[in-house]
Amino acid sequence: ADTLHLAVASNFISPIKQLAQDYEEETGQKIQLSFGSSGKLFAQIQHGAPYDIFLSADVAKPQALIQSQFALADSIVTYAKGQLALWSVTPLGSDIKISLQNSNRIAIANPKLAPYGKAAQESLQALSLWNTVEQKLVQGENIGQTYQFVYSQNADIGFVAYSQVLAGKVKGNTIKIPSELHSDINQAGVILSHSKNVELSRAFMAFLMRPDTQAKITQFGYAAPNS
Amino acid sequence: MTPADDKKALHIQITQPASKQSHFSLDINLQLPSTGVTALFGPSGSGKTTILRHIAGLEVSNSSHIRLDDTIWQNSQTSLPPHKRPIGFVFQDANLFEHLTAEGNLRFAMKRAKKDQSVISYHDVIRLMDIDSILAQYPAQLSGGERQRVAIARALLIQPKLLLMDEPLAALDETLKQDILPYLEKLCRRANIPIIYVSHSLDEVIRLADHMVVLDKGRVVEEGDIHTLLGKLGTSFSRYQDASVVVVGTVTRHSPEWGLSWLTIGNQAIAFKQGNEALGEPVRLRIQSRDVSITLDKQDGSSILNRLTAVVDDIERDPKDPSQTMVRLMIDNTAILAKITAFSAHQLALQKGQSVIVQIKSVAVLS
Amino acid sequence: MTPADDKKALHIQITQPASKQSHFSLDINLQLPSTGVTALFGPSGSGKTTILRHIAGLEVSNSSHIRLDDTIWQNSQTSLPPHKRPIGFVFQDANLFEHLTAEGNLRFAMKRAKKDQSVISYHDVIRLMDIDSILAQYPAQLSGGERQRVAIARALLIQPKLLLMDEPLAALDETLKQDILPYLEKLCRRANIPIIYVSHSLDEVIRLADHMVVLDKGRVVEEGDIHTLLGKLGTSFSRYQDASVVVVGTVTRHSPEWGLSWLTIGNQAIAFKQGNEALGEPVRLRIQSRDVSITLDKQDGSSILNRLTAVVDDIERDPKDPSQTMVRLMIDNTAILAKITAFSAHQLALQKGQSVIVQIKSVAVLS
Amino acid sequence: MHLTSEDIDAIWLTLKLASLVTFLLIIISTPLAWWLARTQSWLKGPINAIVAMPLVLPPTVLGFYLLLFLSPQGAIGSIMSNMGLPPLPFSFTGLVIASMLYSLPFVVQPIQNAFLAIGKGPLEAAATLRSSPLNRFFYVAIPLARPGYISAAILGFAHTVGEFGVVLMIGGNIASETRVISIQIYDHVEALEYGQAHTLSLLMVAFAFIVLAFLYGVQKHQKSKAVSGGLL
Amino acid sequence: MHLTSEDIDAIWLTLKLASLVTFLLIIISTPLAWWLARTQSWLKGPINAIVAMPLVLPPTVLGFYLLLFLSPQGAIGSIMSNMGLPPLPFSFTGLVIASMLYSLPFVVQPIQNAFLAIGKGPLEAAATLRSSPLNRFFYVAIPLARPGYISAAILGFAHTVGEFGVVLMIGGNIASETRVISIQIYDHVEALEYGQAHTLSLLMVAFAFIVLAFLYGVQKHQKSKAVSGGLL
Ligand SMILES: Nc1ncnc2c1ncn2[C@@H]1O[C@H](COP(=O)(O)OP(=O)(O)OP(=O)(O)O)[C@@H](O)[C@H]1O
Ligand SMILES: Nc1ncnc2c1ncn2[C@@H]1O[C@H](COP(=O)(O)OP(=O)(O)OP(=O)(O)O)[C@@H](O)[C@H]1O
Ligand code: MOO
Ligand SMILES: [Mg+2]
Ligand SMILES: [Mg+2]
Repeated sequence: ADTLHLAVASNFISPIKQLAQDYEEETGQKIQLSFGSSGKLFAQIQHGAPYDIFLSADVAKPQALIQSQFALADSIVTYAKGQLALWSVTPLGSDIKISLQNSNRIAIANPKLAPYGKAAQESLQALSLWNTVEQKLVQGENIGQTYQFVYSQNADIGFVAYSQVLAGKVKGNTIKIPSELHSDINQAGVILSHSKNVELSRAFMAFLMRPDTQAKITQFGYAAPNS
Repeated sequence: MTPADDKKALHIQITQPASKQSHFSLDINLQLPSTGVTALFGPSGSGKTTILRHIAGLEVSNSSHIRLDDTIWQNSQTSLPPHKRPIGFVFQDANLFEHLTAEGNLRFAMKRAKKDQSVISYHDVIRLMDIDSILAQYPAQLSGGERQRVAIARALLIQPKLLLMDEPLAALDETLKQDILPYLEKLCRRANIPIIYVSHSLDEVIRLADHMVVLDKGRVVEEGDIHTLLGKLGTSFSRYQDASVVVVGTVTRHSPEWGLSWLTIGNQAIAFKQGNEALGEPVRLRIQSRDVSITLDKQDGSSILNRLTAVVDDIERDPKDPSQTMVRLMIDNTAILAKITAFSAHQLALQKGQSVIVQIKSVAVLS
Repeated sequence: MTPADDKKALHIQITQPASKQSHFSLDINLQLPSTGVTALFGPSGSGKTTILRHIAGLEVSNSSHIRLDDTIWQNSQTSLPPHKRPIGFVFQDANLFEHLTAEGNLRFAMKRAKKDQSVISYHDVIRLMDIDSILAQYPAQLSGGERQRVAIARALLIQPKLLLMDEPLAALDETLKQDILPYLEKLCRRANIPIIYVSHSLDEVIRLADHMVVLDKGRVVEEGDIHTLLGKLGTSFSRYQDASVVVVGTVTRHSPEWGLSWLTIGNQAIAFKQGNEALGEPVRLRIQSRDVSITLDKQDGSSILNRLTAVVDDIERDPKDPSQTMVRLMIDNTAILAKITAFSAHQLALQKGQSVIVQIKSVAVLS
Repeated sequence: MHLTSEDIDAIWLTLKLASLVTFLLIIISTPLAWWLARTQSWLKGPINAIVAMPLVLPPTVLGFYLLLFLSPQGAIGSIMSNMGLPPLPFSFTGLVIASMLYSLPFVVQPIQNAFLAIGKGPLEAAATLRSSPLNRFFYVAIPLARPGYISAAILGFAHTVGEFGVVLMIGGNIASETRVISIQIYDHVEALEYGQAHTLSLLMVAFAFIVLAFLYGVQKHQKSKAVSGGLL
Repeated sequence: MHLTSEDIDAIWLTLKLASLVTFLLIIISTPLAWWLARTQSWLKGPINAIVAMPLVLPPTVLGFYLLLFLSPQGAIGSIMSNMGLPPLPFSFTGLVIASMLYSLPFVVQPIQNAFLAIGKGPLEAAATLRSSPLNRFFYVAIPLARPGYISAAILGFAHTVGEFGVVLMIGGNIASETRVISIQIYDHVEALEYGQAHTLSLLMVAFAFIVLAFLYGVQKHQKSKAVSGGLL
């Protein structure tokens, strides 16, 4: 059988590795994974990258691909919904505001590039903290770097993906950010128009959206898409 | 461009104007014999090295014309690249390949030599240059003279048709020079390889050269056959301490006991140190003007063996050193120069046409 | 280590064993006068350059001992770095700074010269070396001889207390040599700068040197005062074509008309080309053995001015060239060498103790 | 230390890429450096600057532009596809080309300087020994430029091994084809598999150390001929 | 062409960073290259290899390790914080240090090769002219190594300008402090603001071209003295 080639946003590396393995065991279908930031993958797809499926970290990029007819309009799905968390390796109070005010450096993902960064910015604004903490912010280009800033304790606190906290060895202390403080971190996937394996891709998308799969995804620290 | 009357010759006409980089200009036009040794002689900076570089094609000026026998090396249309000119070049500063041992340097030449015209053997050259023990050393590990000897060997092993040598023996001691010079000369005569030889040492030049070019500031000051040139009074180098003449004749007598031979000029004989020449063979002798003295009558009981009758042909007091006078004397048709003090010339009241005795203290065999 | 009996001297003892990189070993022990010129003489590869490098501190061996006057430059404990040794070094291959013009090279030295002991003036040196017109050129744009002249000028302008010269004149023509040599000599004598001078040319050596060291394969073969050494029969270089003696005396007569001066030995006089020496001033003359002939009685009517009475002191037939015989003659206490043919010696039936006339054709003034 | 089969694939791929790129770069740079070292043309300055140009763009951005040019719609890619050639992006060949572009200056510069340092003496000597321009280039210029070649190989190899942004962009992170070790480590870091990342990084550093120490060993041996012990 | 004020900040910052890093690297590399070119010590090979080591790690990974070492808990960072020094990550100073580490080999290597090419002749001549080791280093070795310095400046400058991964990691993308132009362009590309990316890239390339062409101009001038016209 032909190999199915998935381009996956970096923040979804851990879940997709597990899911791809499950899927291969289940169907015998070979799956190949390529990772990168959503922006890079987007540029690559526009220039003929040989992927069948694109699992982005946001909704905008898959939609843009549909617009420019690089992706099949009917294939878009929201496969996961990110859960933002405030994380620190050192002890952390339970109050978001106080914790933020007591910190010296706060890591967030670049709001311009990463959905988690945008969500973090919205949350800070909702808490009316943006102006007070702006000077303390350090930005990672993506959520992975943001995690590293906190992990290495160069930032004492940071907005990371809850999935990262679960995946990482160092558990530290976490406060989940209420989803009301920011717009949804919806991660959408599409099947690419030039794929020669559209049927196989649809089958995988179906697998991805199956309730048991979705349940597995939440175990990795994502919120259920329709919660 | 002068017309080439003689096809068997080395014709060199070089015009290199002064440039903004260099105030030095070169303008020479030479017709050199295509056999034997031509000496380039002249003060430091007179253009000797530059001429050799033009002949080798390392310097190119398209207003120049260079031709060996009937092959044009350089004219306004063509310029034979250096590697196609069948030359051997001994550079003033050795210029060995630093990444190769002495032996590697020699092999570099041997690999590229035309096989069909091998007249110079590796072993002869090694032995002559006395470089057997240093073949494994890199140039950086050689002494100045050793480097120069390897460079000479390398230039010979390319089996050249024209050998260009830029002060090849300057870094060598007398003994080595005296071993190498005669060999070089014989070799090139035998193989018919003409040599253009740059040297500061008139001694070397006289020993080796048949033809001579005296340069100054990029211009030819004197040029010609060495016999003629050396016998001529008033040329720029007859005033050198070493001004000499060359006498050609055949060996007419040997005395193995005393290690002497005699050459006959007219009805008189000159004794010289015996060489390898057999009776009846031609021989060239060099007589330095400083070794010649003049007496009015034949005196016996002197250690000076050679006392010949001669006629005073010309007398010139040295304009640069007025204590000296140069006298040209004729023994039959052979000119001999005597350098004596002006005071002696006055005391002896020497006159043109006067018959005197020339005493020749010492005579060097050239070939 | 030999004890230093004389505090005012250059003591050089160098031991450099053969290594796996080089089969060359050096083992010398010299006590040189701290004034005048010492010549290092020897065949190519005999270690002359290596010795100069040790003296300069460019090569270091801690089994060596080098001391100038009462300053130790090298022993097993200390090793004065090269830049602290007050030397001037003329390298065999010029070794100019390629990134500086000729003038830049000279200024490099002048900037670093000890100001309080400036005895050598910039303008004198420029004029003497005749390098005025090339000061703006980079070394790559100079001829071989020009480079060498700049190098000599540079070494002089550092105002050294000891001058090391490695064949400094090898690339220069006779005329330049004759301009430079006397200057060098006077300069160093006046400024009391000893020179160690490497040369292949016995001519140069004799002209310049007071003391002489003959090397072979890293060992000292002959060493001593040049008068003694040159007058001694049987030393390795009395058989050189140029074997000579040096005669010292005072000027006793002038003849400006004939450009001659006379020096007196005992009750006899020797004529020589007049120099700058005033009456009564000391003068050193060089007499080459090849310029000396012997007659049994005083003969008139000869162009040879100098005819002196002498006694045969020693006679030696040259073992390498049996056609030649070297005769030592004494004029009072002054030894003179005459190189004559063995045949003449036989004909004249020369004997030790015999009284003869020496004819000296030509005499060179040394200082 | 345990490596996944993906890690091992990536190691092999990296070795293949870096060796190939270094090799090709040295071949290409040799005539280029020679020309740059010898020419008097006014083009020399600009061309020298152009060679260094890829350096000033961030690797991903350079990769992005390469993608633009080489994609079947791009300026070069369209010509290639008209000629029936397969597209370069997302292929090993594309990776090789992109890496070469990016590492070119590190290979050209040392060789060029080494050629400059030779001077004209040895080449002139060779010319008088019947050695044609090509012959003296190979038998005189190149051997004498050896220290430059070693530097070039070291910098070119190391830089290609560590190169990442361009590769990620143009290569597309495809296992066994374009996923070199630097991307693999990056992926491990992104996936928070720090243990794996440490292992691979350590391995890479150790391996590179050995390769480089070997190259320097060669260089050292060469030098001991030219520069004798001396005090300087 | 229109640039945001952020772009302009980034340009200035980049210029400042690249000039400073190049300057500091040349100062640091000079004694290091000298030592490496002259020493006979066995340490030479390993140290040479260590200098090149940062190259073989992907820049972001290198940045990650730097973060670990320099953090207040890290091996170096803890020492620094005990000494009362401010932490390096997310500061301009940190950026300078990280960039220096990463560009070091490109500066050391050309200078080292240039020192090697000098040979011992000129240094020995200087020693006999009362020039102390330091004096001859400055007045003979460095002037003669000029082509190497120019190469070093070109490679060091260009590489620092384009350098990206390390800067991204250690700098934390703080406007006017650590957001250099390469990050700015990267952000534009990632944010799909291709027009802005093109403008900035073009500007950067044009600027770098001018700087490099200038540097090569200096180099050219120097060479015309040493190598005469000749045929070779
Ligand atoms: N770096 C070196 N490594 C090995 N051997 C060397 C080195 N330098 C010189 N030698 C050897 O040492 C010997 C002496 O060399 P040196 O240069 O002192 O000779 P020299 O008397 O100056 O000769 P020349 O008159 O030819 O210049 C030579 O045989 C030479 O081959
Ligand atoms: N590359 C150059 N640029 C400018 N001038 C030069 C260059 N090469 C040589 N010259 C000048 O040309 C003249 C002739 O030099 P050349 O080397 O031919 O002299 P030479 O007769 O060989 O002297 P020497 O006996 O000193 O070696 C010199 O005055 C020198 O300064
Ligand atoms: O999921 Mo990303 O790596 O921030 O685009
Ligand atoms: Mg010359
Ligand atoms: Mg020597």
